[in-house]
Amino acid sequence: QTTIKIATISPLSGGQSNLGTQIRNGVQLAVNEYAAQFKKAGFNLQLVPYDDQADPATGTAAARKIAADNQILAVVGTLNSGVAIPASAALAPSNLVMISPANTANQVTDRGLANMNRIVARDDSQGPAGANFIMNNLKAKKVYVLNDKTAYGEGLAAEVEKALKAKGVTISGSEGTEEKSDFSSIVAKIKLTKPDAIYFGGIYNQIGVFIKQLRGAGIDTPVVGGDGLDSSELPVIIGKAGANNVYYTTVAAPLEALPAAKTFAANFQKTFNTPAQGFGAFGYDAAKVTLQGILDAARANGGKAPSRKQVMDTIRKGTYKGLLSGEVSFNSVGDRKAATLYVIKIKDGKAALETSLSVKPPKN
Amino acid sequence: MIKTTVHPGPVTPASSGNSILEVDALTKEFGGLTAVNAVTLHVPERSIVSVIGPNGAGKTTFFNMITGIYAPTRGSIKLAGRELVGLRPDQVTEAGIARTFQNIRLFSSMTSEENIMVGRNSRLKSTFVDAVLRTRRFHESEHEAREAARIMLDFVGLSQWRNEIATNLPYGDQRKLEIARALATTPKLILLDEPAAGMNPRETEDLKALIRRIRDELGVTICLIEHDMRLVMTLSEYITVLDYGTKISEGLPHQVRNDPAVMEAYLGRGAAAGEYGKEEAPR
Amino acid sequence: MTVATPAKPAVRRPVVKPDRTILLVLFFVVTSVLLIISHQPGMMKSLGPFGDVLRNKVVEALVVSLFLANVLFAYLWKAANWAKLLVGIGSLLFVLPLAGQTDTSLLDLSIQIMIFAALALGLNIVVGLAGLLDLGYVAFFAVGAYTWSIFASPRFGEVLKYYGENPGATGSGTLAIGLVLTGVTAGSMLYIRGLHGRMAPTRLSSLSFLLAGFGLLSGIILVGRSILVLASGSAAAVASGINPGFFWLFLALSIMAAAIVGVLIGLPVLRLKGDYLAIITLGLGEVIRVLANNLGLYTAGSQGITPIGSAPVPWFNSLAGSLGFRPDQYSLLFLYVLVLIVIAVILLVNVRLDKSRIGRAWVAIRDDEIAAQAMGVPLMQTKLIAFATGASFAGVMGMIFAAKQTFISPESFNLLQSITVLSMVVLGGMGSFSGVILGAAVVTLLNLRILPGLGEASANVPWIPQEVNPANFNRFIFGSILVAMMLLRPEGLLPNKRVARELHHEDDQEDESEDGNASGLKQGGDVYSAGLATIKEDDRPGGER
Amino acid sequence: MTQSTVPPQPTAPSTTGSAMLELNDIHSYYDHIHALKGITLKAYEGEIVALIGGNGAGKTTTLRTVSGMMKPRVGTLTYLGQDIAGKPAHQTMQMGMSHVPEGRRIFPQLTVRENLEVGAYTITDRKLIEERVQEGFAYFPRLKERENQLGGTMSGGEQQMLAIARALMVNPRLLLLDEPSMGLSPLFVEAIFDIIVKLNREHNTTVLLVEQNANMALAIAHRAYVLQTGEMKLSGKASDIAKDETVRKAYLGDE
Amino acid sequence: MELSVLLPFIVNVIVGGLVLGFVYAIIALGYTMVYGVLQLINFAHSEVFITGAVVGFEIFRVLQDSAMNGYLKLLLALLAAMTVSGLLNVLIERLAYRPLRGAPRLVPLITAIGVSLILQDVLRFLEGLQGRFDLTYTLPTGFGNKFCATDSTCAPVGNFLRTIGVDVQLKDVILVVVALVSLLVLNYVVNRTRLGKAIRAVSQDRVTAGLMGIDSNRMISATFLIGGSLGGVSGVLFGMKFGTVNAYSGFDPGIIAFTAAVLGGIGSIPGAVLGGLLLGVIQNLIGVMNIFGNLLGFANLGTIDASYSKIGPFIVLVLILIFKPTGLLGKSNVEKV
Ligand SMILES: Nc1ncnc2c1ncn2[C@@H]1O[C@H](COP(=O)(O)OP(=O)(O)OP(=O)(O)O)[C@@H](O)[C@H]1O
Ligand SMILES: Nc1ncnc2c1ncn2[C@@H]1O[C@H](COP(=O)(O)OP(=O)(O)OP(=O)(O)O)[C@@H](O)[C@H]1O
Ligand SMILES: CC(C)C[C@H](N)C(=O)O
Ligand SMILES: [Mg+2]
Ligand SMILES: [Mg+2]
Repeated sequence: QTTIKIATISPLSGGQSNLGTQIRNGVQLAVNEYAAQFKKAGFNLQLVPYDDQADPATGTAAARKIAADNQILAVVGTLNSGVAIPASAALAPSNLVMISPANTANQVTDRGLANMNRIVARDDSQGPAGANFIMNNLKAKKVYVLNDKTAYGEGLAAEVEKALKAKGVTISGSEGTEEKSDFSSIVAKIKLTKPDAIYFGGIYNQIGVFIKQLRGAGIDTPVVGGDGLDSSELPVIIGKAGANNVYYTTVAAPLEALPAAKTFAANFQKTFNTPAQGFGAFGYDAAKVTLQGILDAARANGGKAPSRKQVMDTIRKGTYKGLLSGEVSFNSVGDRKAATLYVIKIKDGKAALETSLSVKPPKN
Repeated sequence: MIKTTVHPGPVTPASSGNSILEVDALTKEFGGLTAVNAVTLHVPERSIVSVIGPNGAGKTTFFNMITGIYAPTRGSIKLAGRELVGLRPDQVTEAGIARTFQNIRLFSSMTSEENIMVGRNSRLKSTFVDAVLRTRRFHESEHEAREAARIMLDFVGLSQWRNEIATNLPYGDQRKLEIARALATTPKLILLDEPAAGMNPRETEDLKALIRRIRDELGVTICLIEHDMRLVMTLSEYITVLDYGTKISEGLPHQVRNDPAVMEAYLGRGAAAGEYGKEEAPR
Repeated sequence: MTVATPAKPAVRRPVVKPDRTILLVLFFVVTSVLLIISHQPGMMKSLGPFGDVLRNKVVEALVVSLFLANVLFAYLWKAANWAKLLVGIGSLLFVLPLAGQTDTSLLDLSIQIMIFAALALGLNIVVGLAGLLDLGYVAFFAVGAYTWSIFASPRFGEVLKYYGENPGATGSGTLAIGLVLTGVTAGSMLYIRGLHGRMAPTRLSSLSFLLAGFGLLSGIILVGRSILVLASGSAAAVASGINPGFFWLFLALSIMAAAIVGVLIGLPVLRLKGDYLAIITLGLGEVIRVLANNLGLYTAGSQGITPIGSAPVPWFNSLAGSLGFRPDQYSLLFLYVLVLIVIAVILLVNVRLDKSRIGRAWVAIRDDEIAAQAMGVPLMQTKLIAFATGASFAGVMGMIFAAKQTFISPESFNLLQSITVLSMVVLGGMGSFSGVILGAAVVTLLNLRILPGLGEASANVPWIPQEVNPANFNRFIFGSILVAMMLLRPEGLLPNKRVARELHHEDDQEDESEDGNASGLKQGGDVYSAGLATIKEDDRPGGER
Repeated sequence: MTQSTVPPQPTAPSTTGSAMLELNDIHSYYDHIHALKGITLKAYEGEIVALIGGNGAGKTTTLRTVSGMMKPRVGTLTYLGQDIAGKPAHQTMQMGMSHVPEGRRIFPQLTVRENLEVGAYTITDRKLIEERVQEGFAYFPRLKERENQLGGTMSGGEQQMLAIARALMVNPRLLLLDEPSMGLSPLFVEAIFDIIVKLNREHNTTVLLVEQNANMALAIAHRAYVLQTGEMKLSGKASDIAKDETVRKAYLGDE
Repeated sequence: MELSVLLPFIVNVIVGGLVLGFVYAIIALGYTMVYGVLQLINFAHSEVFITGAVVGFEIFRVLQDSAMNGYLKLLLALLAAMTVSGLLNVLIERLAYRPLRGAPRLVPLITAIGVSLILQDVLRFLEGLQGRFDLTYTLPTGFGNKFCATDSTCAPVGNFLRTIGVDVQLKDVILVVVALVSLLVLNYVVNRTRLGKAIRAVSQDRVTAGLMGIDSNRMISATFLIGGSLGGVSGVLFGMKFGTVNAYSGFDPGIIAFTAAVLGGIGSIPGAVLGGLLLGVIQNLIGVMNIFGNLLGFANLGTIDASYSKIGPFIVLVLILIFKPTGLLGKSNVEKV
């Protein structure tokens, strides 16, 4: 029996370990599911998780280590675009494919690396989608745009701002903040400028606190965000009373809405004793794409373990069905050909699907 | 050896008329307290002068101003005609004044030798680049510093402590080491703050000889603070007495010793005999 | 009864080290073989169960660590010089690159270790020798990294484009004005400085010095701006960065840039003592990171700069090629060799400075600033030299780091990095060069090999639940190791003799840990100066008014 | 030539029976420095015992060992019948000792008054503390003048006064004085010796006195020990020691 | 924008900064206390105070449905948090710092960082065990997001606040009151009591303190107990104000708080408070700088936005320390030369 490994790179310790662990766990679940199938094909399937601590340098070092382990045929990761960019570059020379369950920044695939793919939408579709929602559904004329000063949050917010400006919407404020606890000065500014809507590019654990304080200050302005808000913790942080009028764009439908996701969520809960969240599902999907791709490549290779390049090429060419987030196939640079963006609305602490729209990457 | 390597010039006994240090109307105020009040002092070249006075009279503060550690409130300090007020302590040292401290301040992680080498630092010619490139100048400098340390250790009689950590030395020897370190800067004038504190009469005698040699052999002018009257009276050529920051008397030892104001404020009655036992009952 | 003579210190008998030449060579051979085998999948397969053991990630991490220990032992053990040389050069120049041929991550790891070693050596000057606690050291690393990255990436083209589109009122006239301003102010600053050397500074002269400084700054800004505007025409030509041949020039420039930033940061803050300095450097480190995050035009902000070029060295590449390296490994191999040379130079500079007038001055101000000053050591200048020297090491390594990563973003330069470097210094042994290098190696190995290795090895062990998988507890494990090492060897792994001398933990001197108060007997514990200014502000040394 | 400030006590304290403080073959080390090489010493209740010796003889080390600042490596150390070897200073101090350390060791950031109050840490009676503070002020009027000045800004001699006054706050049974006259002007040197004698007479305080000013120390002491490079060279009645030729030569500066 | 809008805005920004400042101040005191006696920047303090927040949270959660008076719940939470954080701090000192007495000062500093990392993961693990990551405060019934200006619970203050146009929440008022009380108590203990004097003596010279009969180890433990308890209080207040804490959320405010302590003059209690307040206000003012920049037409100011508020405190620190090298209220070391 030949051992085949896949690796994950995600933050397992540090402030974003919650999401990073979700990814790892989602992948683990898929690996568990596929183990039997691999066994039948004569392979012993294993997962090796790596911790990148959300730090580019650590992530790159992990990537180089992974590249050195010839049994690893594919990588699922990362959480942060800022890590994905250098990490995928480090993997590229050894033709090691990387499938991202979370990275939305344009640059991730814009560099045209043969090994970098993602199953999530890009920020240049997520951004305009958010912007359109703000204009069309929320009918906002004046928007306050915030970001978290990370590669992801700032990039996304910039896309939103660009789209809004193009449509003549007033930007009453645009700024970034790394603050995690105290948003009083921003809240005061919002109170002063009275926007019709607020867009915040960032991650739920920061934005949640912000919304909590915003609502606490008696401001009910709608808050819109991107996939970073896709976490069941968000309404908990905001608190029942304030968890209203919050929207976000994301690429996975709410888990409750999908029958497939139901079993996934139950399995997840059973295996890891924590509820599954968006990125758990993304990780799971990405892993399924990966594993399916490896199996396909192995089949094409006459049942023998495929080379990394074969896996890389197979995955880029393949089409994968039956995933939680629908069908996956990649364009020439590794963007998901047709992704669905969902707009979720949080009302009374409950997330519910508001609208959905199909988006395409700029290249095909 | 000493004269040629470390200290330039031949040495003649003291008593030349020119003042090397001229302090004029020097004043230091701490908040409401005037620690030193318009003190004027001229120190002749190659002389040994003393500043004495009761505890808290302002002697150490006076030294601290001369060496640039405290900025004077008013007044002027001239070394060989050059104004020192406003210079940093290291510039004062470079100008030619070295000192020891009332509370010994040796470099605690260095050996005796290294302590002295630091004293020599400001006279060395080698630069950062020399050190990195190990130029000839660097080697010369290092040699000079080491040689200075050796000579100074010999001079004060501490050769056997060369490689011992300075702060492990006995108290009295630490004082001597401080003197050696100060001498390594090739000063024109050295200020000694209570050099005999912590020494027994026998050791004080040795110290006295050492101080004389510093002046005679090295040609360094000496200004010292001391409470040991035996030392002061036999060693000094000139004495200034401070009390409450003000100069209350000055002159030759026997003049000062017999000045009633000094006796009253400082010496006590029995001091006139040069000894400090006393007959009168405790107050 | 005789006249008392001072007690002679008891002579410590020198420990006679056994000659370990044979052991060293043996160790070298064994670890080299292990290293090469464990990175040769083909060979491992043929080894059967032994191969499986080697494949275990923890074992692998240990093999790498043991192999690197070669260098350490070659340094520490008493052995014939040929053996030391053989082991040192052999492992760094032959075995490691050889193993790196099949496992590029080894090269990456070694480069990372040496980068951190250089950082630790630089910080060691500042903290270990001069006793200035700097918690924002990574700022200089960032400066070096950005100095190269901005020019060697598409950023430079973007900047030129921006200035081409927004020239403002800038033109060749501005350049002329700027040049004149720069010249005049620089001249007058030099003049005033010379004056201050001869006479005490007055309020007026200090003020005009400051004024000239501002003039100089604006002059430089004007010149810079007009050059950018005038050069904006060639934006397209540098769309993917300047000619990589400038790499060598920038090696010097990054050193200078970091040193200048070091001086600029140092000037206002070096008058502060101890922890005032610590927190303020921490803050300024953050300031630099936040600036990098906000000055999007130059640094691309949080998006980061990529791709960053590296030096073109055709001859090296063909050499590497003929040695069997793959083209994608050339650049890393080149950087490996470069970093090896740079660290050798840095180490040399360190050792030479330490045993010089400047090194003594650093230790003197660490021990007692007032006494040092009274012995003629100029405080500010000495501290600034320490700061600038330390900074320049970080600067050059920052540049190499950027070239290696091909991507940098402000996230890589956060506070945690500064703290990590500091922990390397302390862990290895403050003030000891071999110590801090070892500290850097240990911490880097821990973070990049051993902890991930633990995570990997345990990931597929069924009885270890995911929640307590070591991969999730990197901080816990790292923290525990830090604490344990500090408790077991407070003087560091390879202590500096001076520090060790101060750390006399003898039972006779009442051990504080038990019951007493006495460790302050000799107040030598302080390795950086106390947190409080020594003199009342109104009594500041005359010259600093 | 050695004129004592005060005539010797009419009745010297008894030196038979059990001593208040007893050091037996004490060895103390600083790291590798063997500072005390078997010191044996006794002090009886009500005695003034002088300890003299050259630089680095081990006088300070002896006092530190007694007060518990250091642990002896070898030897026995009893105080009031209790073995106190290795007891930390804060415990021995609570047994009625008081130590004026070498180098004064004033708390620089506490005011003069606070320094005195901390000296009375083992006393809880506020009134008594105040009484003692006033007593200290009476000994050293300069301290009263500077009641609210920070200890660290006092002049060397002023700090020495403060250190002595601080040690007297608890009215100790055993007073360890390490060069109390160091840095004091002649007038105050006299005053200090007066105080020592007064304490000894009026409160029956036992005093272990280390002094470089050996003439005066021997004049007020009952007995004396001479230390040399960590060893006890001589002991006996203070007046006899003061007459000893070698002692005079070695420590008293006679030629 | 007219003045009638701008004035309350600016007042509110400042008041918000002051409230924030009180949080910083009380965290800062935990650092200052320990710094004072050991000259150690206790990096683990940030986790100690987060532990306090977690304990407070658990108390609130347990009492969620009880009919107990809200203030009583708060009091219980404070007491529990003080106890746990205080003891944790003492334990840390005992195990990690005490064996290092007399080592170079950076050694315990690194140890403190190690302890900080350990505690972060432990806290995260404990949170993870409950299947959650971010702890969210449920405020005791009675004072959720009530505004003083509109709510009757704080009528007397409310009237006053309304007239000056300030819009604080009841919990802010509670926060300030609790913080002030702790500060006053601490100030009394340190400056007026025998314990306080002994602690200060130990902080200046442990050996000599021993000669005064002071057991320095006990005093150091006492200091860690006090510092830890303050950490507990600040944790509860922090959680109450911001609503969310997780294992890592102590780090950033911890650094700012220590900066506040330095700014005020390390070791000085009123200094820490002053520093905290100043930094709170400055942080908030820098956060709204762009509003003024835009209003007044200074394009450059307009780019100074919330992303700079993190470094505002440091820049202020540099500026102030240049002119006052020992902090605003710091005593200079008065070592006599
Ligand atoms: N920084 C300061 N702040 C306030 N007062 C001070 C300061 N420095 C010194 N003093 C006071 O100034 C006076 C002079 O002190 P100085 O140290 O000069 O005395 P001195 O003559 O050297 O005394 P001694 O012989 O005791 O050493 C003293 O009363 C002292 O308390
Ligand atoms: N803190 C210390 N560390 C190391 N060695 C010390 C220390 N203090 C004293 N010594 C050494 O111990 C020996 C005894 O010193 P001690 O201070 O007891 O002598 P002393 O009789 O008090 O001398 P002095 O008259 O100079 O005060 C000396 O050799 C000295 O070098
Ligand atoms: C956690 C996420 C929101 C990640 C984000 N999409 C990124 O690319 O970095
Ligand atoms: Mg004095
Ligand atoms: Mg002594």
